[in-house]
Amino acid sequence: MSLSVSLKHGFAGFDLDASFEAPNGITMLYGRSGSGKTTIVNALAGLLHPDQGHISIGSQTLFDSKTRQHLPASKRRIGYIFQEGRLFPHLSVRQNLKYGQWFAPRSAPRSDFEQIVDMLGIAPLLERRPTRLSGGEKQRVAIGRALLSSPQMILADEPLAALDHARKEEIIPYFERLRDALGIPILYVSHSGTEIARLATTIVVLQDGRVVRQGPAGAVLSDPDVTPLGATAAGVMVQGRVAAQHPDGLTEVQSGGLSWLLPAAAYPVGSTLRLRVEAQDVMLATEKPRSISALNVLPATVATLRLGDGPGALVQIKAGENLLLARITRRSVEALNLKVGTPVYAVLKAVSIPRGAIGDQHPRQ
Amino acid sequence: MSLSVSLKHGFAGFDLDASFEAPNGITMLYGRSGSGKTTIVNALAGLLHPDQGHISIGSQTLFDSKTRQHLPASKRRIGYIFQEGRLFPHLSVRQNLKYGQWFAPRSAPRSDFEQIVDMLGIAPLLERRPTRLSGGEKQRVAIGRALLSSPQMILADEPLAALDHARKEEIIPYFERLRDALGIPILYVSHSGTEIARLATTIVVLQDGRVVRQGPAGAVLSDPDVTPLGATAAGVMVQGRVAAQHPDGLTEVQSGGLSWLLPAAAYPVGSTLRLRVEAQDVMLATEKPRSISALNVLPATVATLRLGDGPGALVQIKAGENLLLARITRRSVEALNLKVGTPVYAVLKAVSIPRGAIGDQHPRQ
Amino acid sequence: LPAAAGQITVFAAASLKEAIDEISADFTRATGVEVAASYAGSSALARQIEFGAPADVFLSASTEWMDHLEHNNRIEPTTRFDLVGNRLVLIGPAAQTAAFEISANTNLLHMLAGGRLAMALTDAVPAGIYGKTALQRLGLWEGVAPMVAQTDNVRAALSLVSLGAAPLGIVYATDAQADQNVSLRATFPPHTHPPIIYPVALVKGAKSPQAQAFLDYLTGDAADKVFADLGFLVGAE
Amino acid sequence: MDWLSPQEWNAVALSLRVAFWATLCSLPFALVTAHLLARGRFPGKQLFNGIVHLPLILPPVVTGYILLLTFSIQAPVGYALSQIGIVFAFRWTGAALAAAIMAFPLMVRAIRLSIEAVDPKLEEAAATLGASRVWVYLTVTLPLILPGVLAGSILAFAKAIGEFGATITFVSNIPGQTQTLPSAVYAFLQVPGAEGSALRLVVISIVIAMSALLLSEILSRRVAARIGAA
Amino acid sequence: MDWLSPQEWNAVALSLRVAFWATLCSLPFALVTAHLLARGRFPGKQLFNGIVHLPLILPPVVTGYILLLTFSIQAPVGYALSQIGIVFAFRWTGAALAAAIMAFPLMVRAIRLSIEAVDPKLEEAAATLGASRVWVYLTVTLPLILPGVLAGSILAFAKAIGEFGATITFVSNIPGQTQTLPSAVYAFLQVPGAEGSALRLVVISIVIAMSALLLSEILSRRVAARIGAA
Ligand SMILES: Nc1ncnc2c1ncn2[C@@H]1O[C@H](COP(=O)(O)OP(=O)(O)OP(=O)(O)O)[C@@H](O)[C@H]1O
Ligand SMILES: Nc1ncnc2c1ncn2[C@@H]1O[C@H](COP(=O)(O)OP(=O)(O)OP(=O)(O)O)[C@@H](O)[C@H]1O
Ligand code: MOO
Ligand SMILES: [Mg+2]
Ligand SMILES: [Mg+2]
Repeated sequence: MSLSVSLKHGFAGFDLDASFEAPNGITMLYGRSGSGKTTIVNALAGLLHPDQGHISIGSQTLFDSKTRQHLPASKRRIGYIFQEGRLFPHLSVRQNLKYGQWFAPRSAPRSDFEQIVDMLGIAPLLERRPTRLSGGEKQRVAIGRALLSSPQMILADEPLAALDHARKEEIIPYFERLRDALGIPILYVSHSGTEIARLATTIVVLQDGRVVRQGPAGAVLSDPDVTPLGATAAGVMVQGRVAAQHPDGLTEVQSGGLSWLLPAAAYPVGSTLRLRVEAQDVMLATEKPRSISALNVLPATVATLRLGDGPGALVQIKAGENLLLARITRRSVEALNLKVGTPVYAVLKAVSIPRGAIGDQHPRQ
Repeated sequence: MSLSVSLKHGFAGFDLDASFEAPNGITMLYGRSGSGKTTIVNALAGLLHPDQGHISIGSQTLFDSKTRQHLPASKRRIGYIFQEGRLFPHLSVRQNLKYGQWFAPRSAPRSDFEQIVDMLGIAPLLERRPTRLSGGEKQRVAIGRALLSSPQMILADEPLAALDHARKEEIIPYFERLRDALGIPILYVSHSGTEIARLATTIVVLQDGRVVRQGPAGAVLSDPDVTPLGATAAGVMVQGRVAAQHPDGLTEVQSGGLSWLLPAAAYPVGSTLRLRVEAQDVMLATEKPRSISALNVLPATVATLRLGDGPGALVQIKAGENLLLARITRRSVEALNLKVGTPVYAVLKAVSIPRGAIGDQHPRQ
Repeated sequence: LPAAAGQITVFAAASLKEAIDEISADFTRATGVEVAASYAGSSALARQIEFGAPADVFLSASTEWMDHLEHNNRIEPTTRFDLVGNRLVLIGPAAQTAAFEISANTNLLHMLAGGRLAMALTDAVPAGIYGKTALQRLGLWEGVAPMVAQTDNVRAALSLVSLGAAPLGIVYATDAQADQNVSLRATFPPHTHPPIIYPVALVKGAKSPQAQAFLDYLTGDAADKVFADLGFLVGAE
Repeated sequence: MDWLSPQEWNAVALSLRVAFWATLCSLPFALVTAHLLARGRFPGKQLFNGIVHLPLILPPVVTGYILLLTFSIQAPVGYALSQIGIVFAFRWTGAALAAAIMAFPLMVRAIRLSIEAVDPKLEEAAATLGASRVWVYLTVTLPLILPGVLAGSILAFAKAIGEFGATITFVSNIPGQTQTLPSAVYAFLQVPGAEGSALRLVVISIVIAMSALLLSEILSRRVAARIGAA
Repeated sequence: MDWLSPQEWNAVALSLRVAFWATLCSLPFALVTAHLLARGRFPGKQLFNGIVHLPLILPPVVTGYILLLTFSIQAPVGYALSQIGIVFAFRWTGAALAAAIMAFPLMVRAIRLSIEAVDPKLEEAAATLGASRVWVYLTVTLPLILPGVLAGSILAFAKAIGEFGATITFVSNIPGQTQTLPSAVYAFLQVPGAEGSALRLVVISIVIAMSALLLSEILSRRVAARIGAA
């Protein structure tokens, strides 16, 4: 199911005029504060009646100003994670979480209450009132409430902004699974490079109420010139298995036929990991570097080369069975004379794979 | 002036028992969601009456359970940036901003209204009511309101969480200046590695209501084992001047007697920049690497060496006149036989200095 | 208090409003002295006088409250006299059969046909007390008591009949005469109830020198005519 | 307690019954009215608002008189209602109607203020979770305005206990059927020297109404605690 | 308008004056009382709450009688006040006092509900910005409860325009001095056949009170728009 959006709306001093397509998967809405993200999300949710435009999901029209259609919010079956929580103060955390289930159609697939509560770490809070929660706790309950309502579309407005790094790392994989497993569109507003890079299927960049760039995540992220996030957000996920724990605190991981070294003391030998390797942490060398602090020097070949409009380039390399991305400068591409098929060494510091980017392959079931 | 805090407070199911010192500069309160950060901040502000303890700033006691002292919030002259905005709905943005000034003592140094409004980018919003602002706009007004109240202590509870990357980069330098210029303690709650690394003078790490680590930022950040933020947050700021703009989109910057290459097209030749160089982006080599994609290979010498308890080490090197930090593994320290005084090459990718980390040295005056 | 030389303040039972309004107007025309009349229930007025109300003259609808004030030394006893009298009547809707003689044999229940007998409060408001006494003396009270609808003043009892909400009511003759929507069914013989008398007196410490003149004027022919026209019994003294 | 005559006991019991039913039966209407006034947009809203407030503005006797004009069996409305078995005239139900109408504006005002204090963002959130307007009302709005509804109801109850002018004008004072406490008090006040008897009944009224107030305070504090306010 | 006699004009003017001053003078007391009831914690709070509500519970005649007992020159309180030049008995000021006392619980309730709806987090924010309790109240609480204060005041004004029982009992019904509109209506209602005259005055009451209501609606909508509610 694909979401199709075309909207015009005016506030005093602000004009929204945005059209985009959000296919299955996670569509990231990115843009500066005040660029119109929440306004779009509200229109999708049916909370804002836009001046003009059309919104449809699959073959179902949610809004059309020409035919004067406007499906009420309650009929849209959306899981909206609000920018400001909006928990029901008169209900306990448990009742807040279950609220959407009361109204979900019987036939809708139920999410597993225990699992979501567990993932969000809110099990000890279930009987509390929202007023007695910390900021991040509130936000986690709000996420749970939306996810548990059996939605056919998820709208997430900066869902993780209030959360700590570790908690984010626990929740992001859940969104990854939602993205990969469920066939529902997820519209996700975020300012965080990590979230965008890890989660985005599609990216829509807003500026002053207008879409200035949209497209598949890979294409948008590899363009260093388009947004501030371009430079920091490209990367790949790699799966591996802990092969050994060295006495100096380093962990040896086997992945795609190659050995990696990184700090991951908490994982026992034999356990499965996934690692995020950010494109900008990968250097390429055509000669094996020596006497260098980087512990991971992996033999590879250039698979694809994508030159940006600016000074940057995104090089896809095959290292063992893994495809990695490296963000380097065009100048280096020329200096090293990189072509598809050129043998190279990927140079990667052990500490570049921070602990946070490591998770069980199936975090919890 | 130094802030001295020692508190005990119990909520059902949560016990706070924390003592720390916050000297001048920015003290970062770091901890997972629900670890007690907001509770501490509220106690400092005088909004929560702790069960037990003592709070003083300089020689002034704000709270003491033994002597039953409890200075009311209004007398504490704090600029509190709340986790949830708390703007006055009945006042315009301008009136919200000026609110604190009505009550500030005449003698207090006034912040410059225009300058702060400008920095926060809220000039076009001054006549609006808060209900008509976007999430990030509200947060910016809340920051402005606190800063403009001529406080003798600033409490900032995740002030930048709702803001986009670019906006953060505009506001962080302001906090840097506050830290460096004003002699007032700033208590700052954040989950963001960047903010912690750039702003922290002191770091206090909370876990389940207890202080598990506190100390000067350098010491805490260089310890890779202590927190998830350790791995990603160390780094230094470097000042430079744009020397040339190359046709392939790269910018040449002179800093500390050395040439750097990075993408910074927007800055004209001659302008002053500051660059953030993260410790984990710096590789060290004892032999000059060749045929490598990293464009910045800077000759340096090891200045100090700090080995962590875990697999990591933080190496301070002098490259030209700049002091840089490099996070590498202990294994590499041994393999390269690094000692104080060892000549090394700092290897740094051009793209590792993302545009966001570049700012005018004096952003705006 | 602006009890100016040219003004008299009269406290009068509400049921005397029409008469006193007219007589006061005549008095003002004749003497140039303004009359401010405060109309309310006799009980309320008597209490106010007891508590120092700036009244010059009190016209009560019951001897009891005048007695009460006299007992408390709030009126000039020597100036007290009975101004007018009234009769108690049984009324029904307009355009009904002619009046009849009420007696012990009257079948009020039959006449009510399930409806209510409207009266003022039978233990509190004078018209109701008189009516209850009359019915008791006629031996009709026991039978009709459950059907009595009591109102806070006699005027409301009149309204109930006037509006058709009650088929019968007991009110003063003056009320019956003034309302075209009701007809007189019977007049209670005077011996069935204590005399219905409106006493009047000067209030102790009356400030207005013209108050006595007004009192005198009330007994004059002009006033008598007004009272008589409205159905009061004049010269009952 | 032998210091009250059986007739006075009747008056107490009747006042309680009248006030209880007056409050209970007007509650749904008050909720709808408050909702229309707080949120509705329709032509004639101001007029409607005015009419709702009339019983407050008019002297009670006038209200009673208007009720009499409308609901006596002679009147078309009263007649029509009597055909379906609803009779107000000279019944305790009429006393309840009078009390309800006199108390109605107070109840509506209280509820309306609380509706206006409900954050529409919470109702929107409920809508996105699939709740239709009715369900949003039942599961979000209503629980949130509960303290206001309680306050309004108790206010109405207290007013109903004290209502006199409209009641006696509309349904008279029939011992055991329409003689409420205030009518009895009034009667005593008409008799010189009976202030003592009046006082006894006044004290009873006060005790009843105060108990109701106390109850409402306790209830609404409990509700507020649940909602987490202040 | 010659369809009103000078005496009736007097009654209209007096009612307006009485209602205006009753509302204005009770406002500060109502604010303090509402604040104490909403936020205060002190022994005897429930009793205080009950006393504030008494005028609502008691038949108005009783309230008037109590006022008479308290504020007549014969009574100690009334005498003491008269020594410092304040006289209520049988003056229009007394009518205003009676109206104020009858309307007081309504005003307090409305204000109290709005105080309870104010988010204490905003008041805390003001305190951190240096505002003392008084300033917090003046710059945050008061503006936020303004719609409630307005609603309560207009309610009180309307009630004051319609108040009858306590007024006529306390200060009598002296034309030009204490005869308000409802008292005049009452007097007409005692005269058979004078319903027409009564009706005219009733209509005037309604017009006055409705105008006040309309004004309050407009004002509070404007205030609400400023606050940004709904
Ligand atoms: N009013 C309250 N009543 C009971 N428990 C509370 C209350 N406020 C906070 N808590 C609990 O106290 C703990 C600390 O809360 P606090 O708000 O200080 O957390 P925090 O560190 O600021 O978290 P976050 O990053 O999520 O904002 C949490 O477990 C929270 O559930
Ligand atoms: N109710 C409103 N009335 C007037 N202007 C509004 C209203 N709501 C939002 N705006 C304006 O519309 C613009 C877009 O707002 P929106 O909330 O969509 O921004 P956003 O992209 O979500 O920003 P943020 O990242 O700060 O949450 C902003 O300039 C904002 O000031
Ligand atoms: O409204 Mo009143 O003044 O109770 O009878
Ligand atoms: Mg937003
Ligand atoms: Mg917090």
